[in-house]
Amino acid sequence: MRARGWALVTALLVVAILFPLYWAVIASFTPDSRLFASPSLVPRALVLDHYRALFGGRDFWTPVRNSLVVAGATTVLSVGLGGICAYALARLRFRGKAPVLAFVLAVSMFPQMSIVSPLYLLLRELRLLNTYPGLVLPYLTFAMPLTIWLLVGFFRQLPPELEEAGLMDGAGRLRTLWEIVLPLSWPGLATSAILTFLYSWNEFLFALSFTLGPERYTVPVAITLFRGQYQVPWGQILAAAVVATVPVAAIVLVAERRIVAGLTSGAVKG
Amino acid sequence: MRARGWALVTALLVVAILFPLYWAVIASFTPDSRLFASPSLVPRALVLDHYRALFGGRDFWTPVRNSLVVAGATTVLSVGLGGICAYALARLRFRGKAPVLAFVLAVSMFPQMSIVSPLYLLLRELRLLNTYPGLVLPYLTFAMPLTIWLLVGFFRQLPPELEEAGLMDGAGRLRTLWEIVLPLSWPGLATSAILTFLYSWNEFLFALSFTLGPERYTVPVAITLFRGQYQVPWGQILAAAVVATVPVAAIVLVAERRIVAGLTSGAVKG
Amino acid sequence: MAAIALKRVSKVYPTGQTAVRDLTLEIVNGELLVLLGPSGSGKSTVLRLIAGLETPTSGQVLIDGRDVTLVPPPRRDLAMVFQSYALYPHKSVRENLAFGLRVRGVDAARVDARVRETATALDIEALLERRPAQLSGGQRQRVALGRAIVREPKAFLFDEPLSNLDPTLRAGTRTELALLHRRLATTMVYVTHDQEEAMTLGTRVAVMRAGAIEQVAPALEVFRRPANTFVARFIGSPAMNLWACTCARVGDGRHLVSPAFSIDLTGIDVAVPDGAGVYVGVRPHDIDIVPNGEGNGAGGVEIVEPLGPVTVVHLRVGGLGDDFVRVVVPADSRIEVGDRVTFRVRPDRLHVFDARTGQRVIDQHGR
Amino acid sequence: MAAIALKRVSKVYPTGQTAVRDLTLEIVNGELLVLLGPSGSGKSTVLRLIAGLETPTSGQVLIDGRDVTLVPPPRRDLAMVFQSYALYPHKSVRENLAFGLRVRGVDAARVDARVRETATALDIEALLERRPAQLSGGQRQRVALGRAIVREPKAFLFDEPLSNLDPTLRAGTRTELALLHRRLATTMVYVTHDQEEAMTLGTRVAVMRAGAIEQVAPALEVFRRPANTFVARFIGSPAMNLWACTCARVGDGRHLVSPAFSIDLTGIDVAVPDGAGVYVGVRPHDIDIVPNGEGNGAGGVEIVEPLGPVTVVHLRVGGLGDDFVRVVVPADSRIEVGDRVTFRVRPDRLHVFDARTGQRVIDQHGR
Repeated sequence: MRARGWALVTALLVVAILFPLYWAVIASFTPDSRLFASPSLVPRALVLDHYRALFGGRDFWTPVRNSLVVAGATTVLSVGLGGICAYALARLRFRGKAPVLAFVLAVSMFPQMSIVSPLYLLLRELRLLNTYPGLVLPYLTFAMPLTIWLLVGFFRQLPPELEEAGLMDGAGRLRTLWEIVLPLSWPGLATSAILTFLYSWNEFLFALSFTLGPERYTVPVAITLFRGQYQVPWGQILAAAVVATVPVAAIVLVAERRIVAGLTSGAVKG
Repeated sequence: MRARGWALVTALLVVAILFPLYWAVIASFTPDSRLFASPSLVPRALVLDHYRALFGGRDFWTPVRNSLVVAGATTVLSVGLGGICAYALARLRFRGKAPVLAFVLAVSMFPQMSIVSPLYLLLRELRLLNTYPGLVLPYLTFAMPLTIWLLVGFFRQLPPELEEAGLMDGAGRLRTLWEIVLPLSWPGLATSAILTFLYSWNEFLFALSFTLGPERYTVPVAITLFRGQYQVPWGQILAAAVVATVPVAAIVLVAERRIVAGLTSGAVKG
Repeated sequence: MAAIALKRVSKVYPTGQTAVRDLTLEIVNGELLVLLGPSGSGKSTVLRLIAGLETPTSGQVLIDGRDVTLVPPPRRDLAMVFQSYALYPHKSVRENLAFGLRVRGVDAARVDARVRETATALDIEALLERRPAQLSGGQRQRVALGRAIVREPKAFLFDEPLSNLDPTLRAGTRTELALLHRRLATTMVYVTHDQEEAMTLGTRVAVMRAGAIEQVAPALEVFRRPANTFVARFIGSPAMNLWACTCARVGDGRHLVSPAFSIDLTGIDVAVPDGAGVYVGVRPHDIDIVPNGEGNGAGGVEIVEPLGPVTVVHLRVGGLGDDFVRVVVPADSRIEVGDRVTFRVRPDRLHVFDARTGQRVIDQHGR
Repeated sequence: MAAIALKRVSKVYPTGQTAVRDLTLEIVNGELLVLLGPSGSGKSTVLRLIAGLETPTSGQVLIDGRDVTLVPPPRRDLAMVFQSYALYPHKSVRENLAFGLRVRGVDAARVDARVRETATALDIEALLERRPAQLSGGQRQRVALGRAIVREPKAFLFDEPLSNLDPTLRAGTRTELALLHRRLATTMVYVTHDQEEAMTLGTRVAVMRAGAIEQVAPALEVFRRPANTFVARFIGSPAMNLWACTCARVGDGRHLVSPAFSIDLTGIDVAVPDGAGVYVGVRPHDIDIVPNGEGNGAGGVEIVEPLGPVTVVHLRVGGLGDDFVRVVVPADSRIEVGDRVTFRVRPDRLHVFDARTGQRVIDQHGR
């Protein structure tokens, strides 16, 4: 009884959380004419109008490509550099390690809003406005500290004996890192990568501030600018949102199982 | 040598990450006239002009109060409800737990951008536009899944024997939760609370979309709207950013030590 | 003080794993019953069923004749000492001890008196203001014990309480537990996988395997008359020798014959039909090294393990395959690896088990 | 094959904690040296210093006479079996075994042959395609052993390899390790806190305390002639009785006198001046229960611990405070809790230690 009650509550919560998304997907397939009619849970007719408009009428491929480039580069750099840094922090013994970690995490928590302006000035100075690096660098500033913090925790959970076993087996530091540490760190690396990717994929404020024209707009900026002076094309906005959401959500759902399994089950115990 | 090399790299990285913030703080005390003169690391004269303008000329207290209310309510509700839910999920044994958790995390990862529109419609329907609940509810949708996911992982690390010891000592479920589980969960709860607070404190998109007038604007929205038609008051924007940043950053830095200590050192082992 | 009974209790986990199967056990008021078994034998589950931390899939748990199967742990008034100690890390030692009393609404002065009394008895007064993290392993063990004692519960449940201690500390603590049981005369249920601990502490020992009890008896009885080959192998160190034999008529007398040797059963009352397959067990202490010609068999010395007062010799005997014949000899016998020796089994110390069922078949052997 | 030597090695951690202090130790080619000590005695640190996983703060580590103090672990060609086994969880058993060979660039066919050979020797052929998570504790232990053996290293380092096994498995695995050492005749360094393991396995035993070696000697020597009170107490089970006494002239003879009893030293060569304070040690096996009037002392039976073949009796003796006199008696003696018995110390089995330094002072006692 008790367990069932809790399961029910959990199920309800999940449904509640998922409901807006469900609505968005359905609405994106609904003709504009019926969009603001009585809402119904099960749609009566699905049309592809909005999607056609999105890729036919507007050039929605460009923002998608921009987003992919920026988010991809940010992810690779953040996990790559941050991973090395985190491994060093996790394995090195030095005084003041705890404050350094605290500091690093605090940095990733600073309100993004508050450094839009100085970053704008800095990027203008460096002639990086409206370029890919002009977005990737600011994103790294925010994503890398979180990555480092997450991975330090993860690397610490890896039993050092596994690396020591590698060393005793005759493998050098690099080989041990490559053959022992990396395969075992995959859940941690994947989690960091996904979080970073999603952060950069969805980031809005920097993207709006540091891009100057449609040739560099990312998806969230592009969607925002759909709104005309007098008319808001809701159907197209929703369709664009779905296009921006579904692939990422799919990746997460597929990767999730292994991530959750890896991060929570202490699977590392030999 | 090696350790020193790494420490140096870490130090450089931290400095690099912190630099934009440092610049923002300095600039907020610099008169407009010199703001775009040659930048210097050590400021020549500090003035409070921008801060005076902020609280004298504009009513910056209102957005600060709005942000506090919204972020505070979101945090309390998210950690409270999410905590109970996470505790149930961590302790209950039922089939399909892993997928439920995966789903929950995936939800918190959905691009916010993509449900602005349907949420707008929903909130209009519910007459919640331009109200506090109209911001708190959407924030909960995003914050709670992450909170649940974080706390499930945390509660799982708590050795169940501690609760069993409480039960054997004669304490009921509730008393055990209150006297044993909660005090031990403080690092996890604090981390979730801080992350949630920061998310809602800095959130921009929903705040911009679901508030209609200055009486409900939150800090990020208010800062954005400082920009006039022809002139951008950089100094005031930076001052506002500092006001929005410093208190939160201070809390994080103070709380950090205990959080990092709690989350990473396995301090729970009795 | 409490009598505890389990009646046909089974515990099947949702995964389908059966931890305890149809187990019936009566624990007498005031006794110290040891649940002994290898890991995975279900002994801890039995303890947790008694504690109420697990609910049986079927069957009943009774305390003092009252059915408590569905009574939650806080209302069973039992105390448990966990293997990990499970001290509350955020509470001082004093608060750890006091918690169980406070929860029961005992007034502050009385709580204080009881805590002080218990701390004195366990010699942990000096630690009262410390946190568990500041204690050594032995001190934590004492605090865990104190937390159980302070409440004067109906019965104590111990889940391998010594397994996290150094061997040196372990012997001393074992002695203290024995004294504690004598002083309190409270029912205790004690889980361990260490047969020596079980033998020395237990009023009775219940040997478990795969969720069932193989034998319950006083410690020495389990050692002297193991009910089956599992118990025979599990109890006693070094482990009992067990050989597959047949009972055969050789000339006038009856013999237990194996590929490796033959034991004359003349004058020994063995209720085994001729030709029956049996397992014959002999403890290493009950085999002597004898001069050539006087023994039942012979073998080459492969390993010599000095234990101090005695030495264990492992003999490789033809026909036994990889199984050694283990013999305990006095420490001053000059037996070396590579020697060939003759051994003699004391015929009055045989344990005979049915080859098919593994159950004990003869009952001589008096010691 | 390798001789290993530590020369005045110290290890101080950055926290200021001294794990090993000025330790010198020579490990002979082909021997199995056991490092024995309580937790925190630095025995594992010594092993890690040999392995190269720790670098000494001062002193030298030599392998076959070559200074390897600063040589990293991969180039020392030693194999280590970790307490946690530390199997690579993402590799199959086969890959776990093969890794050390692959890393060294051994060609695939040879790797395969060696892996097969090792797996056969350890009886783990059937497990080759499994992952460590799918193995039982005993199987993991074998794989860890296999990973060490397969490479044919110069020497083996064992860090409490049996401590995670059930007692039943432990005895069998101990025997296998002894055979393995005989078969390979390779140098082995073995860390344990279990004195029985140390005694039965070790060619020599080094007893450690607080980062220093208290005694290095063959196992039986450590048992029979412990160098000081620490070793005396640590080796042997049940632990040796140790009493503070004075050496006094009583009538004609010399006596060791304590508040509880007096031992006549007539005919025994004790090089202790009259009036000197000493600790007298007697193993529980070297005390007999005798009829009234024939003993050195008497006491009340407090605890009776049956071990099976023998029984340990704890006597409360006036003047000894909380210390019991432990006596080993045959299992068939009918001694019960509450009895009052007289005991007699075998005077030729005394261990005498200086009361101030704790060092052994007399050297009779032949057995």
